[in-house]
Amino acid sequence: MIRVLLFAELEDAAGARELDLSLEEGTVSDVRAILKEKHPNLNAIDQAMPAVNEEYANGDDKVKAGDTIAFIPPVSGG
Amino acid sequence: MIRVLLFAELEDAAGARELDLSLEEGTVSDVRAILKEKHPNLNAIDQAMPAVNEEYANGDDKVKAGDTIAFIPPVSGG
Amino acid sequence: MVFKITDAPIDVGRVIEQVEDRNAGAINTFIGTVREMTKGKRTLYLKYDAYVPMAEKKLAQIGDEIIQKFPDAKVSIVHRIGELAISDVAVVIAVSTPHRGDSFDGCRYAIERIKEIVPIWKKEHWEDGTKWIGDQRETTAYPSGKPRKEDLI
Amino acid sequence: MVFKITDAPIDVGRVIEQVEDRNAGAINTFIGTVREMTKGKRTLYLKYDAYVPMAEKKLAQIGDEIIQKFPDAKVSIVHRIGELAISDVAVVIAVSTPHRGDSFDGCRYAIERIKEIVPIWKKEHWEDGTKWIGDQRETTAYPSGKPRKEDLI
Repeated sequence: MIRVLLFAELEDAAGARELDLSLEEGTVSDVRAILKEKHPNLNAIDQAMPAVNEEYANGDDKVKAGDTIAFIPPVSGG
Repeated sequence: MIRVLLFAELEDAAGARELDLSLEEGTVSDVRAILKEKHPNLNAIDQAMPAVNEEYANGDDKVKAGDTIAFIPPVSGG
Repeated sequence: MVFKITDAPIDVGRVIEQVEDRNAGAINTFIGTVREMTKGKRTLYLKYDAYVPMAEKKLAQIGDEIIQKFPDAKVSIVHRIGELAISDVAVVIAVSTPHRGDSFDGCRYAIERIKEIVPIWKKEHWEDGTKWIGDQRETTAYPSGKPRKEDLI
Repeated sequence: MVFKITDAPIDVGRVIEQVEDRNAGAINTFIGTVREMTKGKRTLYLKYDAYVPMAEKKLAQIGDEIIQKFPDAKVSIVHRIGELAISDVAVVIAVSTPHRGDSFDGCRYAIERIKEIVPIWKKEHWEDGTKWIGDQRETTAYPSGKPRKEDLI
């Protein structure tokens, strides 16, 4: 199981801040593709930065069961 | 009578913050020359900016009885 | 030095105290507040949300980056989340350094970096609707979904 | 907006309040404090003196200059005089503007101008003596006894 976190407009689009994906192993890009398939209105996820276990990651970085992957839309703090 | 104000090292050198000059009319440069003659240890007055009635002035600006002329050594606020 | 996300009002004086130092001659503080008018549109209130644990990590990382540039600096950053009214304080940054130029540069660096790498989002509430605001720096944001390399320090 | 010389401790929060504005999104604050070590020399305490009425006029002039550059800015500056211990606050500048860049630039401008045109002097007290410090900007100060033209605005 991989924990997925969605924020801001992604949370609104998915109707949830947290999702569980039953995936044992894969890449960040795999997770992104699965999410887009399951939630066709999550297109904005392409503009989001992925973070694995609270650190920014790249599409080909690995994720495995127990990891948390967050999709971070363009930020606007300050 | 013209009121003269001296600050910082000029005050220390003259031993006074305030002096009265019995002058009816003259220029800023006149006042400076008189002060240097009366107080030979006021040489640092050459590095001071003159101010007449609380506004910076030039050497050839006029002063007259009733005016206040201040000599402002290099400042160091902040 | 403190790096914190909070849902309570920020005590500016406390943030400043956290960077006091006998060898600091300068403390620069940036306070970000909720502005009423932006490009002719009236904001009623804002809502800030954050990915809290990662946001606090990234604030601390910004502090480390400033100390790399200015080894004698001390830095504290507190960002508020939740609902904020006009004039409420959203963020306070304090940077102390021995000399004044570095305190300005360090503080300016911090606010720019917050807008690049800290997972905090602002939702504007206007009279006629709401919107999550992205990318205040108006750079093209992660067009490929990948962060720029320099943001991955 | 307040421009004041005082012999009492400065309340930083009060200075910041004086520049609050519904259309400010940014407040930059500069706090100048007494630093213990300067170029390897230990300061015991400082004494600040001022030509008070002219200094307050010049602080207000600096405020006017900032508003000329940034018409929506609000500015307050308070400078303390008398005897100050290590870490005591000597000066607080607060500048609010709609956008953050202007608040940094306005505040930076203020501290640089204070060091050019405001009649305030600092006397350092070290273990081995005292000295009136002139000309912190390390420009050649009025070599002819005349101010530079741009300082006479």
